Amino acid sequence: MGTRIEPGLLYELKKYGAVGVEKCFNCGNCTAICPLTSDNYAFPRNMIRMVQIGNKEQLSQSLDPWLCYYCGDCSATCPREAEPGETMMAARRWLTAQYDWTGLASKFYTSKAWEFGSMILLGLLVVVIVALFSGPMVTEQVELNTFAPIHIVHLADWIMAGILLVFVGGNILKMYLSVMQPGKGPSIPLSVYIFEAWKPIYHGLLQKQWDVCVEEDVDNKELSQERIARITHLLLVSGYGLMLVLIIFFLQWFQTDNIYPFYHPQRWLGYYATVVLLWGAGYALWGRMKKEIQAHRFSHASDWIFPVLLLMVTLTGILQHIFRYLGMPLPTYYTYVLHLAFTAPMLILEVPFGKWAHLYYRPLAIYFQAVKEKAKEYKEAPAGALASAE
Amino acid sequence: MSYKDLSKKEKTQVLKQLREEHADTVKRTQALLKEQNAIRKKIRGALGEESRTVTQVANIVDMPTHEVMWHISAMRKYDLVAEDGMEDFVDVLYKLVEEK
Amino acid sequence: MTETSDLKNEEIKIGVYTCYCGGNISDVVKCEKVADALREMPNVVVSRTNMAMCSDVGQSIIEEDIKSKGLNRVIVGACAPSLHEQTFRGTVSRAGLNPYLYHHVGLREQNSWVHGNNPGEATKKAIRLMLAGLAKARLLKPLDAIKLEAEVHALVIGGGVAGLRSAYDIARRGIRVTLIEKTPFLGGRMAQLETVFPTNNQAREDLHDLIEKVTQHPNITLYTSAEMVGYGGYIGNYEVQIRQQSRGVSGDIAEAALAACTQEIPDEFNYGLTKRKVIYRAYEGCYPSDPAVDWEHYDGKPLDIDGKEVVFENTIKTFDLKVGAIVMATGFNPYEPPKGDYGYGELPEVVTLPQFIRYMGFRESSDELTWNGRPVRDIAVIHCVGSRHVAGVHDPQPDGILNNYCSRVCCTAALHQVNELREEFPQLNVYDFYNDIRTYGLEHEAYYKEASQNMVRFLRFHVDERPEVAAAPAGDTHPVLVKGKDYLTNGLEIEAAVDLVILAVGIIPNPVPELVDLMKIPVGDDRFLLEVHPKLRPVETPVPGVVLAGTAQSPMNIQESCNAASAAAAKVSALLAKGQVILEPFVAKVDLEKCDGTGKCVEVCEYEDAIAVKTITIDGKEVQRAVVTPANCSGCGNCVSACPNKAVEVQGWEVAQFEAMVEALAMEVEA
Amino acid sequence: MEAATSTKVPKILVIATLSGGYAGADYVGQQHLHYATNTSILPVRCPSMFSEDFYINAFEKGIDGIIVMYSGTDSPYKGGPERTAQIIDNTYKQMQERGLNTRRLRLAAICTVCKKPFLKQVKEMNETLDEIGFVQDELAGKGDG
Amino acid sequence: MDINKIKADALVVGGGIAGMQSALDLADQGYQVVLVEKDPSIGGKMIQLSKVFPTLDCCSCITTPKMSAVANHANIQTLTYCEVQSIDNADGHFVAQILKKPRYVDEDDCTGCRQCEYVCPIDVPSVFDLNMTARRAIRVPFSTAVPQLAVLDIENCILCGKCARACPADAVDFTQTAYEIELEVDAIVLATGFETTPIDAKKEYGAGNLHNVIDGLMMERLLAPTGPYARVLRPGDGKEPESIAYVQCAGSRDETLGVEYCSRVCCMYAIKQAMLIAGALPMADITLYYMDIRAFGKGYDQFYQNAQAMGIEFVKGKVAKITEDENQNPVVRVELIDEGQVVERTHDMIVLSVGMVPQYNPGSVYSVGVGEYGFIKSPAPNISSTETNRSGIFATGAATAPMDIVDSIASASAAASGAAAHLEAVQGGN
Repeated sequence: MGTRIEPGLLYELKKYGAVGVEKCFNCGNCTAICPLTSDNYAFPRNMIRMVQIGNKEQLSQSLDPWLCYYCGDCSATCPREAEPGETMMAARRWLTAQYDWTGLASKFYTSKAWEFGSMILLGLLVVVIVALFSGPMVTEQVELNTFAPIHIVHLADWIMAGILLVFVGGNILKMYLSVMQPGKGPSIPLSVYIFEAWKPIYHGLLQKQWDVCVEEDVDNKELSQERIARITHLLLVSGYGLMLVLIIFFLQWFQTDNIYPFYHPQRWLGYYATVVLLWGAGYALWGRMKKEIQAHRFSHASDWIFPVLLLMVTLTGILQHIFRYLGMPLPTYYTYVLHLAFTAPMLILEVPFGKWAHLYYRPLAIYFQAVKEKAKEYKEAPAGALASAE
Repeated sequence: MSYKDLSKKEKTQVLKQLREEHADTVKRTQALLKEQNAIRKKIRGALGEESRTVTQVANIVDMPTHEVMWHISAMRKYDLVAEDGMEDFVDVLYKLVEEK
Repeated sequence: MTETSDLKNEEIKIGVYTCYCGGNISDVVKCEKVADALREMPNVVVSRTNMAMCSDVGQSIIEEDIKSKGLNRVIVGACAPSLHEQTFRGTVSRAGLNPYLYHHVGLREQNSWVHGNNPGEATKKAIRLMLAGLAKARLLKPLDAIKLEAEVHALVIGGGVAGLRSAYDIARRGIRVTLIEKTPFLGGRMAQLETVFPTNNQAREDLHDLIEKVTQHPNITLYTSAEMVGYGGYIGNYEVQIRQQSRGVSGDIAEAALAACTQEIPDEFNYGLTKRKVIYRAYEGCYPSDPAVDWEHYDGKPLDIDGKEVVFENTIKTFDLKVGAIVMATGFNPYEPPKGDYGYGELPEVVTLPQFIRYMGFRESSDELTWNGRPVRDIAVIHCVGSRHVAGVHDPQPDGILNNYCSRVCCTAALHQVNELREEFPQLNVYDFYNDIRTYGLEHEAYYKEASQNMVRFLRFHVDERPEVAAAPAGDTHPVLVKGKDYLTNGLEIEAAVDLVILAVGIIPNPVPELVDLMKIPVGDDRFLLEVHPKLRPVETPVPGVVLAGTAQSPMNIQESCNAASAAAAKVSALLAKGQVILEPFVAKVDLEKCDGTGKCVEVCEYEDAIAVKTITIDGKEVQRAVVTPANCSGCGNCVSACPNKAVEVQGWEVAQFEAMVEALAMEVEA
Repeated sequence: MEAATSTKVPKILVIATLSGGYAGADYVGQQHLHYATNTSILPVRCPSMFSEDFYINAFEKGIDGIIVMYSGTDSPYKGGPERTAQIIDNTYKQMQERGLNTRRLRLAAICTVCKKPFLKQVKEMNETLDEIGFVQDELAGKGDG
Repeated sequence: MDINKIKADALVVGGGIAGMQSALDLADQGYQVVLVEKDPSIGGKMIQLSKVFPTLDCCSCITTPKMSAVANHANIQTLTYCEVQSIDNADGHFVAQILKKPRYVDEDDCTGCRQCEYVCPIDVPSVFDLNMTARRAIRVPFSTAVPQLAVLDIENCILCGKCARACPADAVDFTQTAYEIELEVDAIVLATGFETTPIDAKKEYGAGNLHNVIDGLMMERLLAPTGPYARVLRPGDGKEPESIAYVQCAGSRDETLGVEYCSRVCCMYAIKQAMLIAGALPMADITLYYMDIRAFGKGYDQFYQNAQAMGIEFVKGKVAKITEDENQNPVVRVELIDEGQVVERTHDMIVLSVGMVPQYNPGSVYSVGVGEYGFIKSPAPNISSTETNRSGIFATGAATAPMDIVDSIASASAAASGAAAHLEAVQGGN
């Protein structure tokens, strides 16, 4: 029996921001122009086709949207302006919603009210919590740790981290289940998973796949834009990583009323992370406003929320830092509260369900893809040959 | 009065005047002619000894093959070179045509 | 006559030209060898070759040779005589030579193109054919074309858009036109359409503008319910017979008759989806607006009109017309799939596109699309039904012919319809099964794109794996399943569950066997009427003065039909505007010295007053001799073989010339 | 000259009507189909102009086979096809009298797009001639006898 | 400045196949026609072609007789190397100012012997051969040119005077200047034709820098018996190609190029060329990469089926990118849609099936309406496709939309029909 065409998926994907996917006339230009297309996977047309004929099952198993880096060549050269790149982005959002066991992601992507509302609510909740649990505001001098005692903040941090872990862990588990389909098909030995485990870390940290998108021709303006995007992503990853480590593990050291000397590494690490995040947020926002490169021509609400949150988190952090150094107690406290009010939605909502999620889904997708390919090799190669190769 | 009815002196005069009117063109085309003659001389030299393919000529005269192709096709058109069989079944050999 | 006798004494000087035909001939035949062989022959003064003899350069060479070398015969070996014999007759004529001292030898269609597999023999054959040509050329005589008064009057057969357009254009040039339409109403197939691409105008509005112009033009006489039943004569002077059936009802009782009529038959205007009365109007606003009786189906029973019993009588009128030219605008029929093909005729949910267009035309508008009382949510469209058939995959039609051609209009028409549907019913899902989407025109691709934007799902089948239409198993959400492999998804087996299947059927010519038979118009492999050459004489048939307009010739959309119709009008105007036609002088000629008036020739001649034995005076003596009336002679040559004295010849086609040619062909040649 | 005759090919003459067989032969050409090169086609308005002796003469000149491709019922000439058929019939009789194999002469109705019938006719005539040999031999044989 | 005045019934602008057919159809009806052509010879794009689909007739066998008929027709006056500068409405007539460009060759004296061409020292790229070979500054445009007259291109001339000295007819005339001709007519037919989409328009296809990537018109020249190399060779290095690929829709149906429409002829000309190459190079592999094969006309689909039967490979998939390997062999990257696989395939030569764009913007001179893509638009495209929004001005052929020769000829005759009816109306019978 044939696969029945389900017309609804196309409409659904459009809700997730797939502009133009219906215009595709399946010429295959996008797939052939894509520098990442290989013998093992060919996108984006494959994705588009899943959407057009409504093959939900196959779409939900697909890793392709994560493997796309949106260099924009597909959309820029599409003869029908069907924006294949945007379909990949929409599929990413759709998959994020599929992996999400809470159902929140789907609400976020398809309803602006839900998305903005929940962010604002959570922000307000933080303000309320701070108002309920904060210490006295010392006005003579800046005493942030009196206003927000470090052990409470740290505890809150850990709670947040816990929630985050539950969310993210759940998502990853669901991703694993839908992508790898354990129990169905030939089983993949654990050794393969272990053998390929370096890949997500390597790619996650170094964003190596970007290099495939960046072509040799440096004279070309648009291609050098890809290089900028690649560097930005690399920097951002280092920025997030640094900040995360500082906040989760070294908050005591990081959030302190002591003013360290200028050359102190605490300040340098903080400044580095701040600058990098500011650049990343600014790059995304500025780019999306100017719409000069292909990847920035269309922006879904979630594309805005992520850099805006990031920008606000960073800006409030900087302001708070400045006020503290200037010795202005009240502005320091208020900006601190604001900072928390932006940080909490960022961590609890944006990271697991928002656009941020691709930072962990992508390396995982590379991982799962590698595992699949390896498993296929195992299956295809004669047993002896592989053993001797190892 | 058309050109053929003019005296030799007048004809020279008309040409001179035209050359002045089209000074830029003449300057450009004369430079082009000079370059073209130099290239043709080299190509003729390369074809002087034996019949050669475009690629062989290009190696000798140190020019891109497509440019040599253009010149040889032009020379073929005006009966200055002619085809002289094939090499390896895919590459046309050209030879010089004796000047009449 | 003096010219002829002059030539008898003159030395025969022949110019022989062998054309490369831009490679068409020279790729196979060694033209230089042919020229060399001919050069050696007696009477040949010059033998040349050229890349294209028919070009201005080539023709100039001949003219120059005639003038400078005193040639008095010319032969050219080139493409088929039907293509360029006239061209070269013009050439020699410009150089002052009688055009009939030219002979054309076909070296392409009957040599290089059929012997590409044997170049050596092809060259030999070319020499043989040229030698035969040379043999004929030696015996050519100068002839004078026959000039005849032409009837400045054209007959247009067919009252669809092409016929109307053609009639209007001819009439505007001051030529009288008679337009005959077989049915009681004008408009043809175009009247059955609703909105049309690429303007999205209402078809009947555009059509009625044209009908109004035609019916009001003083040069046009219109007969509906009329057919051509007799045909004779020749270009400029055709004698045709028209048979017209009566409308049956008229003026004051028309509406009452229409109201009183109860006998119903399937309505062909709606392709049988509805019924109509046997006294009927084709559609609201049709022309003529009077109803007509459908004599074929009318049962002859009296109707009660205003208390009177009325029986309608078909008084058939037959009359003769003299016309100078005839335009064939006999149109097309939509292809009707055989019962069971794609479920057609078996599943009530399967319709053809023309049927569906009619359905959309007559259905009462509502917010929901329904079919057979069921709401329609999902529709499948299948392309190339009846078109692009491939041997081994599709069965030939009942007449043994395979519909291997593309019907040209169905892709855009189907997508146009789908777009309209989606605009009216945005909740509809449409699945489009195609092989190639052929939205070829400037504004047609936009319909394809619009269909995509309208969320139409395109599914591509391979021509040898056609989709299958079947009733869905009980309990399914939809009544019909369309299944097939989708080659946009790597050949994935897919199925679409639908409420309605629309078959984008192709175009087949409206069969006119009686006319083809009468007029001897050739019909192509695809059943469409055949033009002489698609580029050189695209609307002309080999029958002089008979031209083609519109879909009688090939599938066309409205724009293309109208262009072809106007082109046909241009040919008719060029032919008749001068009021005179020039006929070839290929008619019988009697050698009065040989003739002794046996009358055998008259016995075999079937043309009235073409040849007769008359009493004439020769050298003061009254004798019985056969006399030809050139205007009535067809030049068939029946009389030639019948004459015991060999006193009759067909000018330009003399037996002696053939004998010389046969002799040449029988010789062995070297090459 | 045994060698010469063995390489010799029989010659086929096709008399084809402009409105039928000749146009059909052009159509075969347009389709780039192949047939034997020993076939030469002469256009004629209607073969009814040829009397019986035309065909006999042609055989005597060395034509081995003749196919008359007329237009049959499609002929634009009234009475032409009937007369042609009658003449061909008469010719058969004369051929028999002269000891000529009547299979050397064929009458076939070929239309403007009859590509298959055209090719079939040419092919069959070639097969016939392969079987019955050259007309010269036949005429010579008769003469000897 | 000379002022010539001509009075005629109709002006036909453009001497390509459509213009010629319109002129012939008008002239055959007894009207006096002036045909204006901007180039030194009539013939248009069609005369550049090799053979034509679906009959595979040699193209000059169709074109050159028409050119000759135009040149020899008693009712047609042909003005080559002329451009219409302006059109005025005067008393219901049109008055056209026509600029006659100087040929620098006396039209009455020149015999077209080409001796001037042979002595001319300077070679410049031949536009007629798509720059694949050279022409001289003075030359007869091509072997079948009508009129068969030399023309001197002053922009590329070094003014050495050699041609004048070589001319046996003393026809070279350096004193010629441009002059205007005033033409009064009652009807105008615009047959201004098309251009092909530029070969360098798409950077993914090498932006015109890959020497063994050519366009359809270049292949026409290579296949033409009078072509630049007299055989099919790679322009990049003169080698005979063994594997040739066609990239369809290389200038049509592509919104990134601003050409959304289908150019209508490219499928058929590619199939035709493929068949001709199969004849010229029997060992060559020929592949066509296409999106949809649009063989829609009479006999076209049968032609396509024949090509498939001949072994020409048809591959569904739009070529995304063309690069070059170290041997100047072009490499295509394409998704094979039927299999869903992306492949890179190396060919010896690639032909871009470029599309059709308008040649000329008629707005400023003729004030006729054009559509979105610059083609002349009829107010009633279905019923009267050759009319324009100006009474008495008609448009035909590829000036109105991309179309093939068959459709152009029908359209040309239709325009003639319209123009004749207009003349009949304004002149009240002739």
